[in-house]
Amino acid sequence: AQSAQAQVIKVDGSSTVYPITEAVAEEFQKAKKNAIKVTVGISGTGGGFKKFCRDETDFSNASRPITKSEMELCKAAGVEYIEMPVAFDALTVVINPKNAFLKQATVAEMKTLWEPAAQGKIMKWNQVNPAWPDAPVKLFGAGADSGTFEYFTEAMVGKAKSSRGDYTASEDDNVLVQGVSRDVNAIGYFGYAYYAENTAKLKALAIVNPKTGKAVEPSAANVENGTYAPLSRPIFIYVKAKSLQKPEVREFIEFYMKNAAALIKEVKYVPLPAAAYTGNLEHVKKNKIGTVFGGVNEIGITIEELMKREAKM
Amino acid sequence: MQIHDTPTLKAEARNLNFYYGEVKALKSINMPIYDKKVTALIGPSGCGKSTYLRSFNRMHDLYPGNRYEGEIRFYPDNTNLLSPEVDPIEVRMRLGMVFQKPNPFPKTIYENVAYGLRVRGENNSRVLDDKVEQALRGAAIWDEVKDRLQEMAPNLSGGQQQRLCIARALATDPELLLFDEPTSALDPIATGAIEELVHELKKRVTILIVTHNMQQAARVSDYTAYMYLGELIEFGKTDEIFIKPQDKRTEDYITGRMG
Amino acid sequence: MQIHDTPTLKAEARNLNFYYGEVKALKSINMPIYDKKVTALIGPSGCGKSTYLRSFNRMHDLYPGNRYEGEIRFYPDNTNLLSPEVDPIEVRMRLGMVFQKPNPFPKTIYENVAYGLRVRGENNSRVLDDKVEQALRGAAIWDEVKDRLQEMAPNLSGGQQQRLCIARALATDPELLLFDEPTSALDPIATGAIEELVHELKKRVTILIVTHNMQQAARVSDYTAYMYLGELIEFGKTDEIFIKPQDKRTEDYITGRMG
Amino acid sequence: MSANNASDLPGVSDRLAYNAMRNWKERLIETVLLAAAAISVLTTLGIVYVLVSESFHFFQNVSIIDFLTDTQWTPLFDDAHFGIMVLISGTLVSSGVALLLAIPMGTIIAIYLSEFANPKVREVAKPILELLGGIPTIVFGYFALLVVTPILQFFLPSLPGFSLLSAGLVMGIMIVPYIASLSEDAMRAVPMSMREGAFAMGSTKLYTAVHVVVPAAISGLAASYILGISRAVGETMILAVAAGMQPNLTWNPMEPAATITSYIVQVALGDLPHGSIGYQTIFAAGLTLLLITLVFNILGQWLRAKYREAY
Amino acid sequence: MKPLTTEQIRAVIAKGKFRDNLFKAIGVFCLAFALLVIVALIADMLLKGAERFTLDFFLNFASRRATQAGILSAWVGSLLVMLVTALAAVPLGVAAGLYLEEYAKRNWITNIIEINVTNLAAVPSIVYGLLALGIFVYMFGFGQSILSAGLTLALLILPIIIVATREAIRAIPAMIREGSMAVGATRWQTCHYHIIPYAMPGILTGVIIGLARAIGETAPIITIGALTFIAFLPPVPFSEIDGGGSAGLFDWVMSPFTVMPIQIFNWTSRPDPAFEVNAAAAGFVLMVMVLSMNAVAIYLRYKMRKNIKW
Ligand SMILES: Nc1ncnc2c1ncn2[C@@H]1O[C@H](COP(=O)(O)OP(=O)(O)OP(=O)(O)O)[C@@H](O)[C@H]1O
Ligand SMILES: Nc1ncnc2c1ncn2[C@@H]1O[C@H](COP(=O)(O)OP(=O)(O)OP(=O)(O)O)[C@@H](O)[C@H]1O
Ligand SMILES: [Mg+2]
Ligand SMILES: [Mg+2]
Repeated sequence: AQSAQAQVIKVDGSSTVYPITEAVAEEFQKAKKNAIKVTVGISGTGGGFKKFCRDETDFSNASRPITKSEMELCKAAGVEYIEMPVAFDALTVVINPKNAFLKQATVAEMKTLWEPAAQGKIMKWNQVNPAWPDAPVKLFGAGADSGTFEYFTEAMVGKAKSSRGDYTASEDDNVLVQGVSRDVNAIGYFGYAYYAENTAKLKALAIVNPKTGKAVEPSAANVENGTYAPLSRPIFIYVKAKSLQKPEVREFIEFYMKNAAALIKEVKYVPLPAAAYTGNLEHVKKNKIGTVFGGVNEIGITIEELMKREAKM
Repeated sequence: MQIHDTPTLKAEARNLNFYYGEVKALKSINMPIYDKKVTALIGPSGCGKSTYLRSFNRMHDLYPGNRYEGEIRFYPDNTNLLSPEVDPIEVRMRLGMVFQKPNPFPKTIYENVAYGLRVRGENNSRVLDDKVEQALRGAAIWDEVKDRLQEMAPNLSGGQQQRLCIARALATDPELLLFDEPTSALDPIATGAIEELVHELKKRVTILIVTHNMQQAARVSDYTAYMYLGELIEFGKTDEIFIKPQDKRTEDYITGRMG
Repeated sequence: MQIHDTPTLKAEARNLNFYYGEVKALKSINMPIYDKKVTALIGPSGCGKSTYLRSFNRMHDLYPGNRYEGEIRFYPDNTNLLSPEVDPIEVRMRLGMVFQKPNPFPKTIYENVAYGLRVRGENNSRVLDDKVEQALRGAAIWDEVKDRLQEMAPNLSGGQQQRLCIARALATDPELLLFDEPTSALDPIATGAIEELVHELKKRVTILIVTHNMQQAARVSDYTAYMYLGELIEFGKTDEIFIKPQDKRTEDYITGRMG
Repeated sequence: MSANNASDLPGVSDRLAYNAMRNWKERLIETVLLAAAAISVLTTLGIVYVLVSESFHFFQNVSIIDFLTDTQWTPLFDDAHFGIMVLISGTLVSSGVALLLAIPMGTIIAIYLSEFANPKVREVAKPILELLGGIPTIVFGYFALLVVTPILQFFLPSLPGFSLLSAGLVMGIMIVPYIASLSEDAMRAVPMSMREGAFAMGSTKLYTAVHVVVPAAISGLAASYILGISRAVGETMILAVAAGMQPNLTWNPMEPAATITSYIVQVALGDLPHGSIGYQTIFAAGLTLLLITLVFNILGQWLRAKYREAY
Repeated sequence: MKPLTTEQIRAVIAKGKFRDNLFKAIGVFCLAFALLVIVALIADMLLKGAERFTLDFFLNFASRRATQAGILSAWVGSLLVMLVTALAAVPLGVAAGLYLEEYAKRNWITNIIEINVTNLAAVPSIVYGLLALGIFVYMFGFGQSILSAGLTLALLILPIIIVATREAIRAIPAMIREGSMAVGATRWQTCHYHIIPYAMPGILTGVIIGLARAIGETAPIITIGALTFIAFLPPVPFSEIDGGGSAGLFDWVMSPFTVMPIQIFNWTSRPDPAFEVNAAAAGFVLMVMVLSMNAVAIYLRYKMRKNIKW
């Protein structure tokens, strides 16, 4: 049985990062003529780290940096890891394409709409902004268990996990796509990829960048140039240091970093600049263990900032 | 009252054939059933006694593939029970049947007896109470159950259940009662009670009874019919049939069995 | 050979009590069973005939809550069939039983008869063939089924099924055969065949037979036991019991039922 | 047992004594079978152990009173509330809707198939109906969302896009075959003699079915209902997709709401760190669900015992 | 009450018949409605997925490109998981049912087992997932393998099989049992020669209902963490392994896997709507799998039943 398992590279974790790793895995196996097997699971970032820190997987997909408690778990089990940002996800606020009055929204407006105090009170559009019509608001959003929810609330409401509860939540973003596309008064948020694949059914709402005061629509270009803020967030993979001793894991990580940019575009995420991927490989070579986030998530990091930080490690 | 030797007809099978699909189970049966008399049907197993009995209340209509030919005339109205224009439900409302194995409904004793009346749309509890008591008395079981009418019928002993089934059949004042080996599952004492009852009942209704037991036939019936392989071999007054059967086959059957 | 009037004992109930949980169904039964004789058990329903019969082959052990007291001595080895040290399976291997309702297994005729031998580990087909034929002949059904041994047993007629069950019991050469109303589900002709058979069998085995039918008891048995409410009221030679019963209750029962 | 005056007699003859070899084999087989039966007990113990041990940590942080009386369920929010009633209401309402559809419809179909339909129709319809049980529930979920909801909205314009009503109705459809198939088995097991007795009294088919066959089969019907209820209470994917997942304390089926199961599957797939309070809620919720089904079951057992006694 | 006149009787009958017919109409409607839903669901999947029904769809692994994605690992996985489930659940369930009906003495142990089994039948499937995660995946260290999934589903359907077995055994008349014991058979011989063979048709019904449920079950398998991209098959016994050596007879049971409902679930939650086509096609294939399982069982049941009557 040992020999049969030896060649399997195990990846698990976030459903957000899944499409990227899956695409890489697919191409990698093709390139290796299936001599090396890769499995990519979806257990959520938390579930992924749990397995990762139990020494069960080689890679963990994460839509947020590792938390303090997870760092301790890994430490206790003697699992060391290298953190690698692989792409940007642009959380996208979407509305129904028939919605004529919404052109843009500010963070303050979003806060009014989504903060806990709004629950049961802010039920009409004109309660948020008098310029908007006297029509009911229909809210759709990510499940409270997801990294998307955590990030969105922190970026918009100002405090992680601080949200009204009376909205339709779903782990399955297609459900949200269905919901928003069928209701003129709907507004919702989820990862960019779901918007990008459904542009016929949805409209992306431009969000006013609090630093520049300009309304910016989510797009690959706007994420890359850092203007789509604060809803851009980096996503990561973590590789176990010990696994790097296995040649096939090294091969996989090299393949990942070399092909990431092209594949990430294909699955509708925003790739990092090329330097980021070479930097990641550099870290692997130098075995730079640990995280640059110190166990806390941060909002509104641009690619530049991120790269600076990673370089300092 | 009838003069003893010329009884009136209650029913009459005329050239009755019956088919279970391809199998011809009754062959040209012609037989009278006299009013307020007990007629016993005897014959070896599989000769068609049950089949014949169940033709009267169109029980065979419940199963697909069964077919009647000929007539069963029913008097005094002289209708053919088997005619397609005759509604089997209407026929069954005028006839009562008691089966070999007691089959009380999973209801209370009271509801079992009231069942037929409810089917007829009777819901007045005064009327029901009366009729139920009357029927239970008629079936000689009133004393045993009068204090437990709300108990479930399947909890009664076998003999009691059978008498309950008789009460159920009596409650709707049927004109003709069909008994298919009503005592074969019972012990001699319960059997005795039911034979007694048949004797009582014939003052009021006509009875057709299937039995394997020669003594029983001899004891309870006025007329006896001997069937063999789907045919009616011999029909006559019970005394005559048992004393001097006309047909060799009847004689063999009766004597061979009388011990 | 035995001298006719001093038969040897095959078994003997001594102070036998039996309880279904709290219900005492047999009360201090003391009764001999004579070797190579037919003993009939008669009595009204519920008097404990089946219960008594089923004590011999420890059938009651199959159900929880049943309890024996007293002994059933079995000869010639003179052991108590009810002793806890006695293996009920060994007991059943030496006794045969035929039930009220024929209960052939849903297997072929051959396999039904061979079953008892297979259970004993016999798998040699030559031996099985021989034994099966012998048993079927013994049960007077060989001629009817010899060409269709591979047919399913439940397709036989009721009387044939019952004879098959007898063959099944005979195949293992039991020392004592228990019959629990073997003919009550059968028509008179099949009943006659089985009575004949009992007569034949007693040349070789001891038979204990429960029956509701007085005529049958009178016809087939050498000894008769009359039970009433769990007690053995009277035991004696059949002629004597039927002609001059000692006990009033026996007399009432017999005369009341004879016709 | 007897051994009264056995002393003067020889002991048990060899021919009747226990056969050691055979006895040993029988014991062994019995033990093996008992072990198989014990697996079910172990399973329950396992379930209880897993749920209770995790819930134990949970209840160290959340008081049981809050858990039972709070009217909000926001365990993953910054302002965390742990009012399980919210999820229970969603679970009960959606199950209620499902059962209000499934029990009458399943029973009617069962009566129709067993008492009215031509045997050929029955032989064909039953296996097809049983197919419904094999359709992955995710497919039903999208069916509820994309087909049933719009149809319902046509009649009830105020119905939101996600609601307990449409999820419950589809769940009901999914449960119909269980109830229909098992009830039909139970009704067909009612001996023909019972029906003959009723028909011989001149009753019609429907009257016979309702007044004789159904009472006679009541224990089987009850079993099928219990199974249906448990499936409804335990159903996950349909609700996760079509019911809206709003932690909403409501008894109105026209509203969206979350249920215990949909909550569990959501969290099991999410990004929460394991061992956090948020993650442990799923065990507390699972335990609640287990207790709910236990209550239904004991109730059902009791009802069945009560009815069965009658025969 | 006077005897009813013919007219009155006819009126009563007419009313009864009207109700009969009304009920018949309602019954036909309900049945037709339920059948219509199934047929519509299946037809919908068939039509939506029609363009994917090529050989490639069955022979390709999952892919990020909808048109190239296939269900090879999923259907193989489903079959293997069902094999494990059946191999575990059927003997266990039949043995447990046999014990409870034929061996158990009425005491508190059997009472506990009895209550247990009925309760287990009602435990929601997701709770089994939580159990399996703790017990099979971690405590026994089976990981996210075919073995874990198969055993999880086996536990899930065990109560169904036990209940079906018990019902089937109960339908065997006591006189068959007595007949066997009376010639000197032991309990086990009675079970072996009679009870098990005669209960088999009923047991099969339970097995089929159980397996049909298991094959479509998603939640518990997701909970054990098997929502996974897998682009390879479990090792065939004794096949060569790329790293050298050959696979053992049972290596496949420890292999990672995916199953049809997981694949469908995965596809329905993809951003790219083209995957809906795949999901529909896979849904249809799953239906065909369930249907053929049913067909086999119905045939077997029919064949066995023909020979059993009493
Ligand atoms: N449903 C049926 N389908 C086909 N043949 C049948 C059916 N019922 C009975 N028969 C056949 O019709 C014949 C007459 O059967 P019937 O039941 O009337 O006999 P019977 O005289 O009542 O016998 P018994 O004394 O055993 O009750 C028999 O040969 C029997 O095999
Ligand atoms: N399993 C049982 N549990 C409790 N009581 C029982 C059981 N079986 C029989 N009895 C009771 O024991 C008594 C004797 O029953 P048994 O069956 O031996 O009577 P029987 O003489 O064979 O009657 P029948 O002629 O009706 O067969 C009856 O009162 C009966 O109610
Ligand atoms: Mg008959
Ligand atoms: Mg008896």
